[in-house]
Amino acid sequence: MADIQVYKRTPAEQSLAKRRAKLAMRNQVMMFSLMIFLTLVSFSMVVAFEKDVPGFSQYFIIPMILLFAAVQVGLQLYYFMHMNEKGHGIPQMFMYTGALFGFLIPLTFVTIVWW
Amino acid sequence: MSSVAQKKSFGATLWDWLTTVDHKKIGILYFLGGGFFFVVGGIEAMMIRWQLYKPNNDFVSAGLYNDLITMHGTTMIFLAAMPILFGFMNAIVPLQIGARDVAFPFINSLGFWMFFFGGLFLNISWIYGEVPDAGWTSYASLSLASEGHGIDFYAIGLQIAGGGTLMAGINFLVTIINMRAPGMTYMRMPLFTWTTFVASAMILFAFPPLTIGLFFLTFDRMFGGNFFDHQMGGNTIIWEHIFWIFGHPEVYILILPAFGIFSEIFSIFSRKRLFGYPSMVFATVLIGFLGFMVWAHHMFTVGLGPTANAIFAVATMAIAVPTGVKIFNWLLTMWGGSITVTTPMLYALGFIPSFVMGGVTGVMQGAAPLDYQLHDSYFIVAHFHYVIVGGVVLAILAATHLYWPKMFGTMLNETLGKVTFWFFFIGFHMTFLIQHWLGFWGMPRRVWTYMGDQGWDLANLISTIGAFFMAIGVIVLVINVIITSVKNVRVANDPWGDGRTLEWAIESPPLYYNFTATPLVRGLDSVWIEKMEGNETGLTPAEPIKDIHMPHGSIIPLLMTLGLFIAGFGAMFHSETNWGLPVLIFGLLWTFVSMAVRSLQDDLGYYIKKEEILRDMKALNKGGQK
Amino acid sequence: MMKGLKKWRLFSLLAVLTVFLAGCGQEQLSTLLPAGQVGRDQFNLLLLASGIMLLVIIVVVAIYLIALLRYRRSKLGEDFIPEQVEGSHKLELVWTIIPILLILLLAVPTVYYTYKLGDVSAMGAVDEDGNAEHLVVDVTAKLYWWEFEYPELGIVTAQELVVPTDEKVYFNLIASDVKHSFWIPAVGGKLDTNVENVNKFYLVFEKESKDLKDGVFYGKCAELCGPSHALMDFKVKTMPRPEFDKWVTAMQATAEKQNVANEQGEEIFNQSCIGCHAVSGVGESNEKQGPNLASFGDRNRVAGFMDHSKEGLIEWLTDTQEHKPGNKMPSFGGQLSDQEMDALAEYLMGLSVEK
Amino acid sequence: MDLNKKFTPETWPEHPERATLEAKNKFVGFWLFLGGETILFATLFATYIALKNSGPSGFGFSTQELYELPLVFVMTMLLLTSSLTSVFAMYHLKNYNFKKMQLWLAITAFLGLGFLMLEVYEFSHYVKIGFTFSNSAFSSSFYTLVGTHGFHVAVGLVWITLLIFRNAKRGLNLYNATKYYTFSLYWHFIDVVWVFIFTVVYLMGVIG
Ligand code: HEA
Ligand code: HEA
Ligand code: HEC
Ligand code: CUA
Ligand SMILES: [Cu+2]
Repeated sequence: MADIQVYKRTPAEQSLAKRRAKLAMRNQVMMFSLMIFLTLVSFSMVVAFEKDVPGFSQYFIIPMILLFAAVQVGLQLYYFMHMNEKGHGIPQMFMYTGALFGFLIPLTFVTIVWW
Repeated sequence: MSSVAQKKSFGATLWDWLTTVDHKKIGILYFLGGGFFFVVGGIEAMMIRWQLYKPNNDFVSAGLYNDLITMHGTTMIFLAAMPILFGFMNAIVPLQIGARDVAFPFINSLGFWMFFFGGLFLNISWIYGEVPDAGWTSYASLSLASEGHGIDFYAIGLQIAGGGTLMAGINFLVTIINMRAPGMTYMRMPLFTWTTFVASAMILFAFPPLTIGLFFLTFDRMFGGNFFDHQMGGNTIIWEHIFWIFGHPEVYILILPAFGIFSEIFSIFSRKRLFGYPSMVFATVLIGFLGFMVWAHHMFTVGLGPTANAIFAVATMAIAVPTGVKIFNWLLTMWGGSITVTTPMLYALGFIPSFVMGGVTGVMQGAAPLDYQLHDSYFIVAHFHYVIVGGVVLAILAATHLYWPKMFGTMLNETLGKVTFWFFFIGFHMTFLIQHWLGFWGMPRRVWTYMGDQGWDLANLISTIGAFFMAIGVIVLVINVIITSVKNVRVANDPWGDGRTLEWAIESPPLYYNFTATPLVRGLDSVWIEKMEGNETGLTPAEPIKDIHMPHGSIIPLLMTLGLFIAGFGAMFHSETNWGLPVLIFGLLWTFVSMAVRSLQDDLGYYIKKEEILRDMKALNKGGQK
Repeated sequence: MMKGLKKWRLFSLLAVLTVFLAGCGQEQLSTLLPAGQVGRDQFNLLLLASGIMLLVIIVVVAIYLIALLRYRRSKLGEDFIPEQVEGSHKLELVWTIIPILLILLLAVPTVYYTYKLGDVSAMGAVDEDGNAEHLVVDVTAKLYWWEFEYPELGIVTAQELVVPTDEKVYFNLIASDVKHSFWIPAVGGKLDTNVENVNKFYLVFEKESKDLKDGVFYGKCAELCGPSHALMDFKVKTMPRPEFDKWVTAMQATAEKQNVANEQGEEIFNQSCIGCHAVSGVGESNEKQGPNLASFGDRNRVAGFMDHSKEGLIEWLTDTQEHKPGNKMPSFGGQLSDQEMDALAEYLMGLSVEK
Repeated sequence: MDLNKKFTPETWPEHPERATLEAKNKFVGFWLFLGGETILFATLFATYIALKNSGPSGFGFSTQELYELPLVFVMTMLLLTSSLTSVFAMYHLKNYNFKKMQLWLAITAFLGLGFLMLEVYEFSHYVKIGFTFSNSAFSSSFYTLVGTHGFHVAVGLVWITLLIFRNAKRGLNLYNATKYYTFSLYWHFIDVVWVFIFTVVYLMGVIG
C-alpha cells in the first residue's frame, strides 16, 4: 500500500473515536425507530381509511404517506448512508439531480403529459 | 514491459488490443469502431439519397427503405457519433486533467466491448435478413406490429450497446471527479473535459430510461409483456415518452463534447484564452440540465393538450439562451486573437454558421403550433442534420485532424484536410438546406418514394448531389489517413505550436503511463501559462519521480460481453426454437461466471519501477524530439 | 483561400434567393400558401419566427466575418501574442438578455396560438333544436387508407374527405391498427391518430378545391406506419355549404340506389368484393375491412395515389401488393379474366354521387 | 495494493471505505450508479402509475382487491430491520471488528432472504388467482416494478454471500472494506426504493 499513510491513534484518540462511533450508533438506532414509527403511521392511516374511520379521507392520507416516504428516504440517505458526513458533496449533487428528475418524470406522467 | 517499442508477433499484438485497459488504446478502439460504423451509416445514407433522387424511383423496395432509414439513424447516433466522441474523450480527457489513467480501466474496456458487440448484434440483422424497420424512434404501435426479428435486433442490440455507454459515462465522471492532478480545480478544467463531464452526467440520467424502454419493448415482443398493447390495456404513448426522455438528452450528449472540441480549437488557433470561461462552464451545465425538461417537444402532435404543449414549448426555447452565450463567447474568443486557419480551425469556422442555422430552426420547431406543420416533415430532417452534421460531425472531423498527432504520433496532411472540408461543407449545405423547403412544401419524412409533379423533384435531386459531395469528402479523408499512416512521419509534443492544455506538453503519442511525474496545475490553460513564463516543457512536476501503479490487462471484458451477445440470440429465438432458452441461460451464465472470476481474482495491478521511468526519460531526451 | 470563402458566401446567398423565388410550392399542398385560418395562423407564426431567426443569423455572421477578417495571423505577424482577455460581464449580459427578449417575443404568440388551435370546446355544441352546430368528422386511419365518417349525417366515405368551406370543421382522430398522422399541409398542421385515444382538433377550409390543379387538396400520412407509409395519401374536396349539403343528400341516397354502369361488373363485385367493400354511403366506420366505394367514381386517385382511370384501376386490382406493399387487399390478377376486369372497372368507375 | 497489510483497531483509517484512490473511485462511482438507478426506478414508477388497473376489456383485477396489507407490512419490517442490521455491520467495519461485521451482514442477508421469500409467495399467489405477467398492462407493469426491486434484493443477496465467504479467512483490509461498504449503500438504496413501493404501489393502491 504505497499510497496510504498509516497513522496510529493514541489510546486517548482511540477511545474518543470509539465514543463518537457509539454516539453515532445511538443516533442511527433512533432514526431507525423514527422510520418504523412513520411506517406504522402510514399503514395505520390506510387501515383507518379502509375501515372508513371518519377524518381519514384520501386527500389527507395520500399527501401524508408520500411526505412520510420522503422523510424516510431522507433519513436513510443522510443517516444510514452517511450522506451527512463530510466528503459527500458529489453524491449529494448527483442524488439530488437524480431525485429531481426522478420526481419530475412521474409527476408529468400523472399531470400534464397524460390523459 | 517498457515503452520502447518491441517487435511483437501478430498474435501478441492482437491479444494486447483485445485485453487492453489503457485508455489511449481504448480511445483508438472506439475511434476505429465508430469510424467503421460511420462509413456503414454513410453508405446507408447514400442509398437513401439515391432512392430519392427522382420521383417513383425503384432502386430499393419500400421495406428495404424503412430498414435503411432505421439503421442509418440508429447506426449514426449510437454506433458512430457517440463512440467516436468517446474515442476522443478516452484519448484526451485523462491527459487534459493530468491523470495517468481513468478511474475504472476494466469497466472502460467493458464499455467499449459492449458498444462494439451491441453494434455487431444490430448489424447482423442485415445478414439474417430481418432488419429493424420502425425508424430509429421505433414507436411502439409499429414496432410491435413489425414482423420478423428486425425489432428484436434493435431492442437487444441497443440494450447491450446502451449498457456499455452507461459504464463509459460513469467512468468518465469518476475520472474527472477523482483523478485530477494537483491544482486542477474544477474551474481550471479545459472545456473539453467540462463538456465530457456534463455529457457523462447526462448519460447517467438519460440511459436508464432507455434501458427500461428497451426492456419493455423486449418483453412485449418476446416474453408476453403488455406495456404497449392497447388491447391489453397498454399504452403506446408510454414508449414515446420514455424514448424521448432519453432521446432529447441524447442529442445534447452528442453536441456538448462537440462544443468542447470547438472551444479547444478556437482558443488554440486564435492563440487566446477562451472568452468568458466561467459562463461557458455555466452554459454547459445549464444546457445539460434543461435538456431533461423538454422531451415532449418531439410529441407536440401527439395530442397531449395545450397546457403541456405550451409549457414544453417555452422550456424548449429557453435552451437557445445558454447556447447563444456559447456562440458569442466563441466569436469573442476569435475577436482580438491571432487566427490561423488550419484544418481544425477551418472546421470550427464552418461550424459556427452551420450550427446557428440548425439551432434556430430548432427554436422554430419549439413553437408548438408551428411545429404542427413542421413535425415529421423534411424540415425536421433538415434541422437535425444541420445540428448533427453541422455540429457533431464537423466536430468529429475537426478533432480527427486536431488530435491525430496526439493519438497516432503523426500529422494528417493539411491540404487534403482542407479538400475534405470543402467537399464536405459544400455538400452538406447543398444536401440539407433545400430540405427545409421540401418540408414547407409538404413532403413528409420517412417516405420511401414520392409521386412526381408535386414540386419536390428538383430539390430532391439537388439534395442527392450534395450527399455525394460529402461522400467524396469522406473518401479523401480516408485516403489522407492511409497516406499519413504509410509515411508515418513522427511529430513532437505540440505539433500545432500553440497547445494550451496538458496533453500538448507530453509525447505524441504519450507514454503508456502518460506522465512521468504528475504535473502541478497553476491555472487555466496551464501549459500556456508555463510557456509564457519561460518553462519550455510546459510542465511543472507536482511530485518527485516514483513508482507508478498500473492495472493489468484483461480478457474478461470481452468474455463478459460475448456472453451477453450469445444470450441475445437465445432471447430472440426462445419462443420459436427449442435451443433458444438454453442458449439464453448459457449466455447469461457465461457472463455471470466471467464476472465472478473477475471478482475472485483480486486483480491489484502492478507497479512500474522508478528506474524504468528514469530510463524512459533518458531515452526520450537522448533521442531528442524525433 | 479567403477568396474562395467570399465567393462561396456570395454563391450561397444567391442560391438561397433562387430557392425563395422558385416559389412557395404548390397550392394544393404547400404550407406556405395557407388555405384556411389554422394554416394561416401557423404561417404567421412561421413568418415571425423566421424574421427573428434571420436577425440572429445575420448578427452572428456579421460578428463572425469581422472577427475573421480583422484578426488573421497573416496580418498580425507570426509572433503576435494577443492579450489573454478573460471575458466581459457587460457583453455577456447583453447576449443573455437580448436572446431572452427575442425568445419572449416568440413565446407569447406561441402560447396564444397553442391554446387557440387546441380549443375544441365548441365541438359538441347544439342549437335550440338539438342539431349539431358544427360539422364533425370521425377520421379512422388504417393500414394505408383513411376512413371518414360523418356521424351526424349517417354517412361514411374513404380516401377523399369532403368538407364545406368557411366554417370550422371538427375532427375526431383515431387509428385502428398502428399509429398514423393526419396532415393537410395547405390547410393546417397535423395531429396524430393514436391507437388508444381519440384526438380532437379543428380546421377551417377557406378555398374551394375545384380551382386547384387537381381539384383537390393533398393530404398526407405523416407518421411512419409501415412499408407503404409513403403512399398513404388522401385528398380533400372543399365546396360551399349548399354544394356540400347536396353531396350529403346524394350520399344518403346511395343506400337505396346506386348507378350501375355495368351489370356484369356489379355481379362480380357482389361475388368477390362485397365482403370488404360497401357501395352504400350510409354507414359507420369499421363496418367493413376495406374503403367505402359509394363515391369511387368521383375520386381523384385510386387507392390514394394511382391514376384515376380504368387502366389505373385495373392495374391496382391486378396486383395490389406491387403498388402498395403490405396493404390489406388481396390481388385479383389471376382470378378474373381481362373481360371481367374490364366490366368490374367500368362498374366501379360508375359509382358516383356527383355526376 | 497490499492485501496482507495487517491493521489494528488503532491503525485502521477512519474512513476505510475511501482510504485509497481506488477505493475513492469505487465509492464515488457507486454513488453515481445509485443516482442513475433513481431514474431507472422513477421510469418504472411512472409507467406503473400510468398503467395501473388498466387491462383488456372485462379485466377483473384492481389494486384494491389484489393487495394485502398485512403481508406487505411484514415484508416492510423485514427490509427496514435489515437496513438497521447492515448499519450495525458498518459500525463494526469502522471499528475493525471483522467477526461482528460478518455476523451482522449474515443477519442482514437472512432478513433479505425472508423478504424475498415472502415476495415469491406473494407473486405465486397472484399467479395462482390468474394475475399473471401477460394478463394485462397492469400486471406487466406491476411485476416489472416490484420484480425489478426483488431482483435487486436477489442480486444483493448473492453479492453479500459471495463477499462473506470469499473474505471469511482473509479478514478486513482496505481492498474489501470498500466492497462491504458499497454493498451496504446498495442495500440501503434497495430499502429506499421499497419505501416508495409500499407507499405508492400498496398503500395508495389500497386507497384506490
Ligand atoms: C446534436 C443534436 C441536436 C441539437 C443540438 C438540437 C438542438 C435543438 N433542437 Fe433538435 N433535434 C435533433 C437533434 C438536435 N437538436 C434530432 C435528431 C431531432 C429529430 C429526432 C427525430 O424525430 O428523429 C430533433 C428534433 C427537434 C424537435 C422536434 C421536431 C419534431 O419532430 O416535430 C424540436 C422541437 O422543438 C427541436 C428543437 C431543438 C432546439 C430548440 C434546439 C436548441 O438546442 C438549439 C439552440 C441553438 C441555437 C438557438 C443557435 C445559437 C443561439 C444563438 C445564436 C442565440 C440567439 C438565438 C435566438 C434568440 C433564437 N429539435
Ligand atoms: C449522427 C447522426 C447522423 C448523421 C451523421 C447523418 C448523416 C447523413 N444523413 Fe441522416 N439521419 C439521422 C442521423 C444522421 N444522419 C437520423 C437519426 C435520421 C432519422 C432516421 C429515422 O427517420 O428514423 C436520419 C435520416 C436521414 C434522412 C431522411 C430519411 C427519411 O426520412 O426518409 C436522409 C435523407 O436525405 C439522411 C441523409 C443523410 C446524409 C446524406 C448524411 C451524410 O452526412 C452522410 C455522409 C457520410 C458518408 C457519405 C460516409 C462516407 C462513405 C464512404 C467513405 C463510402 C463511400 C460510399 C458511397 C459513396 C456510396 N438522413
Ligand atoms: C380482404 C378485403 C378486401 C377484398 C376482398 C377486396 N378489397 Fe378492395 N380494398 C381493401 C382494402 C383494405 C383497401 C385499401 C387498400 C389501401 O389503400 O391500402 C382496398 C382498396 C380498394 C380500392 C381503392 C379504393 C379507393 O378508394 O381508392 C378499390 C377500387 C378496391 N379496393 C376494389 C376492390 C374490388 C373491385 C375487389 C374485388 C374484386 C376488392 N376490392 C376486394 C380490401 C379488400
Ligand atoms: Cu399511415 Cu404513415
Ligand atoms: Cu429534442
